[in-house]
Amino acid sequence: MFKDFTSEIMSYPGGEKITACMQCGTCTGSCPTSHAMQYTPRRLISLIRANQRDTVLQSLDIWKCASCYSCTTRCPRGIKFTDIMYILKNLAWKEQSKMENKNIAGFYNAFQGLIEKRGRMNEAELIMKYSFQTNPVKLLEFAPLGMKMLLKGRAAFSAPSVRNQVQLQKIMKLAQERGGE
Amino acid sequence: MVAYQYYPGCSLHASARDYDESVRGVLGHLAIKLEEVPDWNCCGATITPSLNQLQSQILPARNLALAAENRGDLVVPCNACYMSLKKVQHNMVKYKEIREGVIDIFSQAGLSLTGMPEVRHLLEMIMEDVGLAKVKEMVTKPLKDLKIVSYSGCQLVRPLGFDDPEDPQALDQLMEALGAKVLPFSQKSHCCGSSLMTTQPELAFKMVDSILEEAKKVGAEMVVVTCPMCQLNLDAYQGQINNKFNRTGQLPIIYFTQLMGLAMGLSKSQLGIQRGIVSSNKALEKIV
Amino acid sequence: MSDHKIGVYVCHCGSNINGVVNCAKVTEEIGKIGEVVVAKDYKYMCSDPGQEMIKNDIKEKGLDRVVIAACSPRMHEPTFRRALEGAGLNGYLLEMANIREHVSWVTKDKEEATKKALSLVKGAVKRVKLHEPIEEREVPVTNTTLVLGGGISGIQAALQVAEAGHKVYLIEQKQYIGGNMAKFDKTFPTLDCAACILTPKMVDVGQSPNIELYTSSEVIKVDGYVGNFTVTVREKPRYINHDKCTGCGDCASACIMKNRIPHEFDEGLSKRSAAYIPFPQAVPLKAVIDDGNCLFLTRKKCTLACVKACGAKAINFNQHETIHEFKVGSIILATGFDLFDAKRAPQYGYGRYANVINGLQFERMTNASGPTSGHITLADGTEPKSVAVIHCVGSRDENYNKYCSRVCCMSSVKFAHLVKDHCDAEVYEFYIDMRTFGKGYEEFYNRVQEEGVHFVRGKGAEVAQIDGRLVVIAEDTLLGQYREIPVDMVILNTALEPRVDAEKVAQTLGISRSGDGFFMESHIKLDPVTTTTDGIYLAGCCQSPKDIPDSVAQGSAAAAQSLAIIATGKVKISPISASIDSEQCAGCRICIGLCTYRAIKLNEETLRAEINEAVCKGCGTCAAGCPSGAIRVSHFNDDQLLAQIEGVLA
Amino acid sequence: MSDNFEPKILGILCNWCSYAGADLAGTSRLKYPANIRIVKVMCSGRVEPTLILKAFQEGADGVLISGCHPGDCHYVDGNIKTLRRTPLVARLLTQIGIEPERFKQVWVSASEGEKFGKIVEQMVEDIKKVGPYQKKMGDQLDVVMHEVAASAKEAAAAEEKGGSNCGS
Repeated sequence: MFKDFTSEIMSYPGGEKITACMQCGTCTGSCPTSHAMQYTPRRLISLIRANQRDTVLQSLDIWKCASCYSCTTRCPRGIKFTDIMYILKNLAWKEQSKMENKNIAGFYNAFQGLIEKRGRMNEAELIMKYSFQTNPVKLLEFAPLGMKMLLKGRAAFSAPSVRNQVQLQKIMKLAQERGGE
Repeated sequence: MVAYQYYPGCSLHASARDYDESVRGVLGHLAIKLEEVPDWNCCGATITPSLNQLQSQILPARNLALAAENRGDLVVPCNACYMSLKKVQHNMVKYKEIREGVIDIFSQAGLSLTGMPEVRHLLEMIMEDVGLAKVKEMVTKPLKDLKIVSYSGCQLVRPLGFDDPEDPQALDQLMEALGAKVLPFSQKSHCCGSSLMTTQPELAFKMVDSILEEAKKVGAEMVVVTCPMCQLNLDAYQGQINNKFNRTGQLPIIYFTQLMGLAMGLSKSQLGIQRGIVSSNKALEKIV
Repeated sequence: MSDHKIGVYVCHCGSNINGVVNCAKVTEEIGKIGEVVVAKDYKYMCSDPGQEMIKNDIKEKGLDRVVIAACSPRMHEPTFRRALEGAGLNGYLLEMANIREHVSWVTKDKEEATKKALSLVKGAVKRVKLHEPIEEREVPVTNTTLVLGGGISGIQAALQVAEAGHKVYLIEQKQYIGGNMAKFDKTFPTLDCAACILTPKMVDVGQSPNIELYTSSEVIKVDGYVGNFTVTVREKPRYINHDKCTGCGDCASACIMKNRIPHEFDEGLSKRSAAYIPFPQAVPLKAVIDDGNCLFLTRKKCTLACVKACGAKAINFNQHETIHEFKVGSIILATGFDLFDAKRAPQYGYGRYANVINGLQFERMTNASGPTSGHITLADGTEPKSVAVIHCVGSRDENYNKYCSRVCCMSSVKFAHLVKDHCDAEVYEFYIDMRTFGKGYEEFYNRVQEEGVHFVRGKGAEVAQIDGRLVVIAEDTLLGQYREIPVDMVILNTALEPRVDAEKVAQTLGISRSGDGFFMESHIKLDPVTTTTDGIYLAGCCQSPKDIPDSVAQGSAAAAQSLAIIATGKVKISPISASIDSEQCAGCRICIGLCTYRAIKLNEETLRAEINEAVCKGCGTCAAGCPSGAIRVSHFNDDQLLAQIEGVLA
Repeated sequence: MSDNFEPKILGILCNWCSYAGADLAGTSRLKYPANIRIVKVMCSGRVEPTLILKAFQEGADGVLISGCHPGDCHYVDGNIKTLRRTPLVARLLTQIGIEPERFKQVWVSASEGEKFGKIVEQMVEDIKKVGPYQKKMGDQLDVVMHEVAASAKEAAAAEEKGGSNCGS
């Protein structure tokens, strides 16, 4: 359907300007997690433009973006790299649902599951779900913090939900069917 | 009484209950009425956009649709919710396919998008609508000698925020109006790591550590925040981070509304101040 | 209607037009119109053979009207007018159809382009039938020149015109000439000291009998046209009598504001008095009193120590601004640039961290007569052991200026060399691309590489202060790694920007600016010195960022333009002007109010309006407003325009 | 209306800014719809209602007038006179049944090639929505043209006179 990976990225909102990259590295220098990346943001753009779709989508680096938008505001060529990271994550999620990193997959699954079910999220339930999906032993790690939060009245165990769950679930489902990207 | 619509977001009903308490306390004190958007849903934060773009438009758009049924600007206290809502609004104006996609899906679920309210962060509303002059007028207990750094975080100022994305000024000005001593702080709009705290804590720990260490170095007694995510990461994980990097000293992380409330003479309990994991009692000794 | 013999010529412009527009078809179609006796298409109509072909047809076939479908008339209308005249036909019996800029270059679909081209040519044919022969007016030229801006390019232009024996008025906004170059220390690539090569030129300006120098002055009004401008200049008071002041500086030493005002010439790195000498080599070497900071002028409260100290009795607080009016034949604009304010990019810490400085501050620091006597020092007075130079701050960046500022790569390399030379610190250059394109430039870059400078290919993203030390954060893109490099000093090589008053100057002079805000040249390649207004020329950085060699070259080029006008002694001015048919004029006076140039007056005897054609500029606004249709604009009269409209829409 | 309706637009551009701006669109090789036919005048202040009416009479579906930005006029303030005249012309056109989409007055500087292309693009799109211009008044337009033009001139002139006093 697409001539190459670059045109695929360009077809999504936010991906339009990727060809304008001049490889200056401002994105990497502005990124608080690029120090831990195998492929820095600038290199990811290079890889996209070199049509190395699998390398990019399989890379754990795209899941290291914290969405702080520092790269986006500083990019001298107006590339919305945070949005590009979202596009890459969408594609990776859709095509490689069995992600190797259990923590990431587990957390995202838990969060999304909560939203799709209830329309609202609370950290306590999220952490429980997440731990069960990944490694129940984790609950022990979170326990001391959970206790503190509970004591401070900052943990709500009664599950909050939107009232019109039917409506919410319907629009989320329609979006899932349509979009998926 | 001026009325606004209020989108608290999930955290303010759970882990950031103290923020919600102080927002309601302070705005009530300023005679500003908040009407919570009926049956609002989660904005999707940074998670839904990572998985499904259309869903990430749908979630905030439903809130905008619900809010559009009433009058008044939509006030949002959480940086992440603010950015999500504002971005979807921006996208719906800019991208025809997104706008039409959302409207079509809504129509199948009996939702209509009659308009979109102006989305504003709580801090933005206070700075622009209440104004520093009014704030100063309301201060009864100036936060004299309280040394703070203001930490705006990222999504308040980027990419569609209302303040300078590199060197935000609003929070500094507001804190000065309360009488606090605002210290120079280079980490003002650096990132707290958001959800990386759960998925890849080794990355987020480092980010929070550099924020806290810089704050300690400049001599801050407190870090003032505008976002429940920032608060949680800086406050709740501070013990673990201190252990990991062998740091000493603890810094209370306080919401700007809590300090506003204190300066305006509201009680600590009314503002949820006791809910901080790192206690702020010592730092607040001299003013309360 | 009389029968005309019209020749239509369709230019291919190589493949520029013919690649999109089917020129043969346009020619064929247009040839079917009755009065078109010749219709031809040709590869390059503007070439000699092309022009010859037109001339021959005029002579042999007796053409009395010519239509040329080619590029924009802004490009070649004068060329073809000359061709017509060469064949004995009045140049205004020509009409051009713009089928390149307005058709082939902007249209994707070939068929549509051909259709559009044909309709434009038809409009031209209809219009040209109604053309009348008109004569260009020639007016004598005032043999003086006004140069606006006393930086290196303005100085160069002024000296050259003066040396040719003609009068120059040199107007400078600051209190001294020399511009930014006067602040520099060494210049690339030869490392000549800027003062050594600039000072003699400044002195020449001061001594030239043909140059009248006005400092602290600005142009507030320009009237007239090429060859005959009247320029009004406002000279601000300096509160110093120039005839008496010896430039000794005693007033500065005595001033009670001594060492209290940041010195602009030193880019804020030193402090001056309210009465001061701008810099030791200043031309004119006269004291200045800064009315924004002088206690006497601002608050009327001062012991007037300066007056007591001045042996020459040169201080005069009663000076007022003076208005001068000059008649000049041409104007050379050389107003220079402003440096990008690095505070607009807070991520680099300028204004927040003491040891983050900009390029001009570094120039002052290395200058032997500068604030640190040529020593590179940190805020605490010590020498840096490591220095970073960040390129492209405010340049090549959509958030600020999209363009490349052109001089920064070379000046950054020069900075590195100077650091090595002065204190042998480690130097890190953070660059996106190295652009060292001039004569001797690449060689200089190579030499500095050999001096052991570290070149890091990656734009500096941020300057942080960690543990009291500056840290430059960037990706080393050749390594593909995020790096934090600690240094003692950071030099931000900031963009060259249009001057803050560029818009005002453009409006005062009636010239255009390009998208980047710099003054616009008439043709970016072939006419980079002329503006779109005849008789106003550009030199130096007011047109675009330039280094010294290019600024000097353009200064000379502008001088040559000005001298060319003087040498001919007369200029042709557009013959397009309005006239009033007194039979039709109702004497309503509406046109009088519409004319900005006050070219229309009511004849008190006949009670009809009359136009002074020498003053009229031919805009046609009066014609558009005349209720009785009595005003006719030559070459743009109603009939011609209506015919053209009819033609292009047919 | 038919789907393949391609409106014909007449553009009257001033020599100094807008014509040069349209040239820049060309030298920058920007692509825009071929629906516009450009006629040059020295100043947008030269544009009188007759020219606009003539265009509609000759089958134009829209007319675009463009001059220098206020403050940048080569003739100091010719474009200000255009600006004052525009609402009047627009009103006149509405009165004789010409939809507002069909008449546009804009500022394009010599450096705004991209803007010029966008304006043309937008105008073509807008006019496509209202469809081809059909002479609502049939032959009457021809008859009234001169009359209307003359009275419009008068009114415009009067407005200018008034305008210079009240600064409207």
